[in-house]
Amino acid sequence: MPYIPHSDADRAAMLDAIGVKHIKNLFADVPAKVLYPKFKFPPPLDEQTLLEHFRFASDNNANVNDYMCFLGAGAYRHFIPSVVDHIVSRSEFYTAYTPYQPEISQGTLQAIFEYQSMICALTGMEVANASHYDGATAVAEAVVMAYNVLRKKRNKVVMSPFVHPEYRATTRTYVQGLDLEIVGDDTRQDAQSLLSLVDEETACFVTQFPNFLGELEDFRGIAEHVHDKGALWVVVADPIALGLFKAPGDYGADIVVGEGQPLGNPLSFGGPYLGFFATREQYVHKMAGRLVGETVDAEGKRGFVLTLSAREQHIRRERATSNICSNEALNALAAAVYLAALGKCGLRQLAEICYHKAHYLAREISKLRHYEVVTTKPFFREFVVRCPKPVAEMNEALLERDIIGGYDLGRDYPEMANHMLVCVTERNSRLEIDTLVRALKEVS
Amino acid sequence: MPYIPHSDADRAAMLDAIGVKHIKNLFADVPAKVLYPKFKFPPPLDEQTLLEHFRFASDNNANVNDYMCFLGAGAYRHFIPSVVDHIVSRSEFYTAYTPYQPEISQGTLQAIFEYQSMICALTGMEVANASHYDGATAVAEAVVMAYNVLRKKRNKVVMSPFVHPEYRATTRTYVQGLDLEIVGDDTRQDAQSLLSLVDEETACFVTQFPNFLGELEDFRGIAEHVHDKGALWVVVADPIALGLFKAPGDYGADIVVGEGQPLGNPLSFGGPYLGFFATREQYVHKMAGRLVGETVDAEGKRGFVLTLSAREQHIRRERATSNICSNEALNALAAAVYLAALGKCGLRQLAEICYHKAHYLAREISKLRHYEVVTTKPFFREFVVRCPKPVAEMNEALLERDIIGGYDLGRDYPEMANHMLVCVTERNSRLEIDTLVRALKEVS
Amino acid sequence: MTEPLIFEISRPGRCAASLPELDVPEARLPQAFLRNDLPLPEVSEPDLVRHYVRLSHLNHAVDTGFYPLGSCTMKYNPKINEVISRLEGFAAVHPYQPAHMVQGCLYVMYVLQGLLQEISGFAAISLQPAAGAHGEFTGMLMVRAYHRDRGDLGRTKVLVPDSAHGTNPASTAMCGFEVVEIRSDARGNVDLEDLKAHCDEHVAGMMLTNPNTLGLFDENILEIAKIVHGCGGLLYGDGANLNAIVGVVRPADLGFDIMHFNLHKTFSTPHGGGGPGAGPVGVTKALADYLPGPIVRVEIPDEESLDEGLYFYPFMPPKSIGRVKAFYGNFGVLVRACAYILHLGIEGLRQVAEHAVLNANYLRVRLQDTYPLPYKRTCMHEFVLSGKIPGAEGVRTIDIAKRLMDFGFHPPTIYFPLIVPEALMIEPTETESLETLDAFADAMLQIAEEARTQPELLHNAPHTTPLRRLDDVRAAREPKLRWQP
Amino acid sequence: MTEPLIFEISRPGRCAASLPELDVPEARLPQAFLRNDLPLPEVSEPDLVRHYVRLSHLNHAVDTGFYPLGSCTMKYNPKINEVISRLEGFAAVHPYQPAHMVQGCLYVMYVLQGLLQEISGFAAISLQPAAGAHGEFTGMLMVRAYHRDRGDLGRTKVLVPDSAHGTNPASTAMCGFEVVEIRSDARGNVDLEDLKAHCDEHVAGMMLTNPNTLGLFDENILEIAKIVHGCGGLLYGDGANLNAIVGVVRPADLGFDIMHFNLHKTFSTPHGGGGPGAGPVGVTKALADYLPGPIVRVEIPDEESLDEGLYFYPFMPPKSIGRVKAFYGNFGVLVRACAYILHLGIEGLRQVAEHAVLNANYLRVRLQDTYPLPYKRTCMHEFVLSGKIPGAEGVRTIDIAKRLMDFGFHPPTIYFPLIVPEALMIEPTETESLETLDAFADAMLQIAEEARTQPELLHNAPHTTPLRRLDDVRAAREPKLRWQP
Ligand SMILES: Cc1ncc(COP(=O)(O)O)c(C=O)c1O
Ligand SMILES: Cc1ncc(COP(=O)(O)O)c(C=O)c1O
Repeated sequence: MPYIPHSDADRAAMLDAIGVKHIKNLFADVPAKVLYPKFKFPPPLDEQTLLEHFRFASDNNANVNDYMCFLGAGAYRHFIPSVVDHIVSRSEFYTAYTPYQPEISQGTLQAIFEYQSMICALTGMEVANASHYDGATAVAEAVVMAYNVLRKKRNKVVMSPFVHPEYRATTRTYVQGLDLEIVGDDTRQDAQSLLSLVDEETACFVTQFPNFLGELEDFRGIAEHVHDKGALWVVVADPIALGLFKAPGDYGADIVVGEGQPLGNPLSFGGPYLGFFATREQYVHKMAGRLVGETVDAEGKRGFVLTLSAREQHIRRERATSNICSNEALNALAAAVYLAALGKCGLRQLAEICYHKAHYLAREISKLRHYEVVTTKPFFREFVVRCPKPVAEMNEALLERDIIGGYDLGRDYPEMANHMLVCVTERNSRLEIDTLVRALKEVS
Repeated sequence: MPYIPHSDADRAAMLDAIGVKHIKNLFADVPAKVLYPKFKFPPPLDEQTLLEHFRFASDNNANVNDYMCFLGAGAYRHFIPSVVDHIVSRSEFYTAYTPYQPEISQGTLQAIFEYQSMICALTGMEVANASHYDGATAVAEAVVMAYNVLRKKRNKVVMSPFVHPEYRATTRTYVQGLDLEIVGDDTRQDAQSLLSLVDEETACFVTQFPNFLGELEDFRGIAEHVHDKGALWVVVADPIALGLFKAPGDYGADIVVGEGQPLGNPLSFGGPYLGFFATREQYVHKMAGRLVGETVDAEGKRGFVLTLSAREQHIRRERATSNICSNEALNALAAAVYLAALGKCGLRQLAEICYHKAHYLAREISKLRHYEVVTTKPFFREFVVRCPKPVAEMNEALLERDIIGGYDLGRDYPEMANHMLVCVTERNSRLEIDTLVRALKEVS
Repeated sequence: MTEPLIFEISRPGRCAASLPELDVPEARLPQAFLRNDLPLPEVSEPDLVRHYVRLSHLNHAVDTGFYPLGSCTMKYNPKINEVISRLEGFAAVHPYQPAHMVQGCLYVMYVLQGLLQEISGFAAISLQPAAGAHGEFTGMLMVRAYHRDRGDLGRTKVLVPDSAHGTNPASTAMCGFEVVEIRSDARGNVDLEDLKAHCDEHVAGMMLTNPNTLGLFDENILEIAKIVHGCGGLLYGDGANLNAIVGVVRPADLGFDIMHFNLHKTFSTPHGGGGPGAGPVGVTKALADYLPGPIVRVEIPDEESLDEGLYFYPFMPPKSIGRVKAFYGNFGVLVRACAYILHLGIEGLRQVAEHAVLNANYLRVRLQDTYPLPYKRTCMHEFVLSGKIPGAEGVRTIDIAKRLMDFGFHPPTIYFPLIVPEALMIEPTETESLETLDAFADAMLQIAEEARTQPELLHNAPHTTPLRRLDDVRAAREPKLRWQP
Repeated sequence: MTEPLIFEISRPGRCAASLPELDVPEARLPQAFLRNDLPLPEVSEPDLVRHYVRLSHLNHAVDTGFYPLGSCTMKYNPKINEVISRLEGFAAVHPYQPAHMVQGCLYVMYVLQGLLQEISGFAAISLQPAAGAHGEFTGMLMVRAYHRDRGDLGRTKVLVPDSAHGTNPASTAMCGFEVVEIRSDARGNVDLEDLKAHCDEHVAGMMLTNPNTLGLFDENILEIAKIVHGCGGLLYGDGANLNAIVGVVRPADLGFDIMHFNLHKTFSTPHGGGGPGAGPVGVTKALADYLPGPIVRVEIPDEESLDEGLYFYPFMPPKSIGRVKAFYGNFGVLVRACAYILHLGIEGLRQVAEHAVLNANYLRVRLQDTYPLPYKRTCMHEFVLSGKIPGAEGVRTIDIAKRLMDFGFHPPTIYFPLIVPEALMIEPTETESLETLDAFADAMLQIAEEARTQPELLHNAPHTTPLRRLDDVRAAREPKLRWQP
């Protein structure tokens, strides 16, 4: 066992010091009848064989780098600059625990403080935590927070049907034990028309930007109406889009959450990702999750600590704002390095590239017979195409041409059978886009 | 340019401080007629495109991990424990220079000191440097060193024909400007019979262990005879074999050199590798390359420094023992981590696995019609098989079965046409070995 | 040794990324939506790398030194698992690719489900939860669903021992349950009388950690299960301490109905400075249908189509509480844990538990004469001392903790569990050598001596760290939670 | 902060590797050959990793701070090149695989040869040499071969300026030539009179670094070439300083016949604590046939078989001096350099040179009034000061160097070139920002002040490093070159 350093002599000396004969004697408190059961288990694998085993398994996946990929829908293939993995592979970062002891954890603490600052900058908010499990749970916890901010007195949540379907499902799971009802599933509504459902019973109004269909919904007047009714406005935002478009904070949002994966985190079959979460200062004590704050040390030097932990489970127990403990710190670090690497100009430029490429594809598809680009609102890097056949069928045909097609909206919206959500990023060259267009023509 | 931080304002301020208008003015000393020529050059590639470009190129190689590989001949496919790359990827190691300033280079210095110690342990010698460019140049420099030790008075080098052919070629290149003749090319000789060529004109006798054909030659009595004639004995050794077999130092060798690649360095199409070089204390002042020695700091704490540099080019200039400056330090670090990871028991166990697997294959091949295992001496992980067809032809047929066959000895030894040098390591499972045997049967 | 903020080294116009040229015609941008200002930092790649490399040097980590943080299982994280999880065939796979394109990922999940089942004795596993607390929440929602499904709507209370980790009551409350605290007895076990007194038809279940947070194996575990089951409740196991018993005893055999695993503890996936983790949940057969999905199932080909091999596919249990996060779970963490388990085998895992327990008891014996040990029993993988060193009344546990840093050690968990005053919770893990344990014990003994003779050394500690003791109060009183120009 | 030796943490029976089971029958071992004892360390994987991680923290490196080591071009090493060189399709390729299996590697080499040709203006390139000095040796052997091939056997002398790097005379001597030193003139150029005086029919050639090791561009370069060529000699260029002129001027246009490149300097492959590097050699057409091989050539398919694509193959020049190492060269270094060049393009490379020169001149101007600048000229990518600070006679350059460490900077190259007493050779490189240069200049100015007012601060420096000043003399006098139990 390469990970257990004990020699026979070590073991003997230690048992001797403890005063027992065998290691097994240390388990005397365990009921004898259940001790040392027989296990059915594969034999151990040495390191080389282990690697070969998983290499074989991974080769049984079709990885997106070997294809032309137009699939997004909440998990995005953006290029990850090499510096990101260089930093998160440093074992001072990845083999540390939550920075409870600040004197020997300034690396993690300062990096998180910077992350919080960047998320605030991106969302236009005043405080951000680090972090939630993913975008879905961040939305769910935002809803719970709104409910708590309003002292559990308001039992209605108006959530846009074009919030990511899995975020909506997760939120429904999260509120099972609470006295909360979620409304707003009618897909004929957009943000503006849903607003009418927001009333004095409403804890919060939840919209997504861009919405699940890729559209930029018109947010003007929402804050005013929601606040008029005494409710909070939660915006689920895509962080790359925020490089180009107005921050939800500018529109008056109260809580901004989202999936941070596009910021330097690999697709990795859906996880680990990270949920980002930002809000206004006035709600900080109702927030879930870790917060790092600036302070000074005994000599007056600037330093950083975990703070306001009276919100958290280890202090507040059943009265905590959330049960969250381990979160997605390393993914948040990746996001911070990514944001710092692209920076002010880079993120904007990237967002523009995605925008222009997506629109180029939309224009080309709109010229095809049998297909219709049904997205009419402004959109970012995704849009909806009505196809002549079921999307699953389309995608099998595209796959034969080394293309991973878009998301089948019929999965979540029955009235959208044959509708494909197509995603374009900076990873799709013009050649790839043109190839897709040609393939669509052939397949129709 | 992500690697140049200058803003326009920075540039302007700096030029102003310097007192010139344009950066171009700083090149006034360059003859105007050759300044700023027109270059024919491809346009720059952004990071993502660059990676895709090289990913495409690398996919145009058949990498050994996708095949059953029985090719060795001086570059060996051993498993590299994951810790090795973890350590050599730490940028405190790989972005440092030669440790000229010991107070801020103890990491590199101590690691090299440990490397030197491990090479001494492995070879049975008293001093080792760190490092030479590769096994070939280490042999060449050993020959030059022997010539220098004997005050350039002896002009003959007896080198076994079964020293690696490229090492022999490199040595011949190295001595072009010196008054040295290399003899011993007759392939009917073995180490013992070659000995008769060693006389009072001989500077050194060079043998390889295991030799290029994989055999363990009988080294008894060599040291006595060579030393009798006043010459030095140079042994080129495989470091994995030394995990199992007696150290050349035990036989009385004066200089032990070799290729360190098998110690944790990837095949990487032939480089960078490292030449290891060890000798007796009495010759230390004639040695080439970097040496790290133990000392103390101003407070008496143990520390390490580059030492005995009066041998080196930066001090001794044209009278230096060698011109070597940059060497293969990071590869030496990889070798040290590898040796420490396997350690005393692991290296022995590994060598035994290679030995048993190679002998298993040899036994199985020797049962085949049309093939003959011509190696009769004891051997380590390589042996020679006479095939029914030219080796190039054999290998093409094996390749169709996903097998990379052995080395074509006819390339270097005309009398060995149809002779294949087959290599087996711990990477070859029994299944692979049996597959090769079956394939040989089919191909014959 | 401090490092400026990334914002402070920012200069206009710098950028560390090189982006591809736009190779399509530009489209019109929707002006009304555009933002004017994006106050992100602007740095060059060399400066970026230096910044983070320097920051990394300010961290203590498992790879730099001993980290006996109780309840956290800070064991060595094998490097091979980092390599495996980064294989392109895992890292570059989209969760919405169809099942036939991701058989490798589904295979790994299926294998891991099976391994966790075998290790725990449970009938079914969901790999969805992203951390231990997430697993707790998932499990308690299942408790809720189970009772409701049976029409048993009056079960509103959940019993939680006073030694429990904070996530236990918090998770319970998030499910709408009322938390009822159960006392510990003088041996550190659940007080059976108190338990019985609270068990009635309103009890939905009990959350229990065993070994508990005192590092003690509850000797009455079978009895406890009987009592809880007897009143119709379910027994939830917080598996955070599985490292003590993995390969030695199966939690399901102890009477647990549900349990979460902390893959980032027992199965050595790195903690990442606070995550990501993974908190799969295992359940008995009776609860399997309530698990959150997707869960991976396999189709075994019939005789005729045997050469097509196995086919793995995601599956949503019929009465599932629903998904608790998007997609499949923290796959990158799952693959590391799966590799760890396959690497060690069950024999290796048993050795893990045995040596974790051996190390803890060795340290306990070396320290218990100097630091008060409130529960004088053989411990499991960790033990809890009190920092109330006799003869050093002015010294608090926080001082001992800070002083340990000067010796190069990460302090133990402090002030938890709450039932031990001035608690010092020490978990060495199995990957530490006897020499390291001895060096730590020597430091602890020296510190106890210093506490008596030079207490100011402790009050002013740490002395040798990048920063001296930090002012928590000020941070909370005048919160500065982001950089502002 | 010191770390025990790996041998000192060794304990019998430990092993950090897990090896595969033997899956074949055992063979008889040849007893007479077996060794009894193998005194290698025995450590567990956790301890191994900690050991090296801790050692790494004792290093200054480009990624931790400014490294203005003259003549070494310690620029930032892009991380993407590390990723590229580790692609399995490069890292796991055997040098003896047949050419058709390794077209990707040969393609990279072919492209790099072409890029270096275009950058330098030379007609042909060999990528074999493993470092700069290796390139010099290779080049000088070609000089030898060239003259011999023409029957010109009397050329035994090689001219080398007194400012030359030590490898120049050493490489020359290794080829059997006699080294003749040529003086520098008052402007730091080659003394043309001295040069002419030594140029005769015995001269095989001259080795010249331009910009030279003073950081000065030799203004008479065209004249020098004419003089050397005039007596029948060849002009060898030491390309170590190419970072000053890459993309600005082609060395072949300056009259060089041969030149080596230091890919680990100009083209930013990491120095690795002393290597590996790569020292490709470029030559004019007249010398191309003497290059060491293998060199990569391409076969362009004829009209009919166009779809088969290009075919790359290794080639040995007809009059080659032979191979200078095994296999192809330091391929892993070559691929990084190729990536760097393709990433930047020629425009980017020109900016590299321009900003390297800008940075050096800026620092020169900030320091030249405080530290003596022996050659008062615009410098190229580096410049040489003297440590003889007026008014601080007891202070030596070594003291200044050590004191710089306390400010977090790596010292410049010291005591080289030999023609400047107490030399301080400063090369900032283009990847450093104005802020970093200013911080360094401020430190240098403060140190000069300290040298005058508190010289003991310098004599005892460094103060804040992991170790204090080390005793070189003792190391050399009582050499301890390996660990012994
Ligand atoms: C006993 C116990 N339970 C639960 C948890 C929560 O686990 P996680 O941090 O993975 O959410 C912890 C974590 O420290 C713990 O120690
Ligand atoms: C001017 C000069 N020439 C030659 C060399 C030798 O190059 P290498 O170390 O690559 O052998 C150096 C290295 O520092 C140098 O600075």
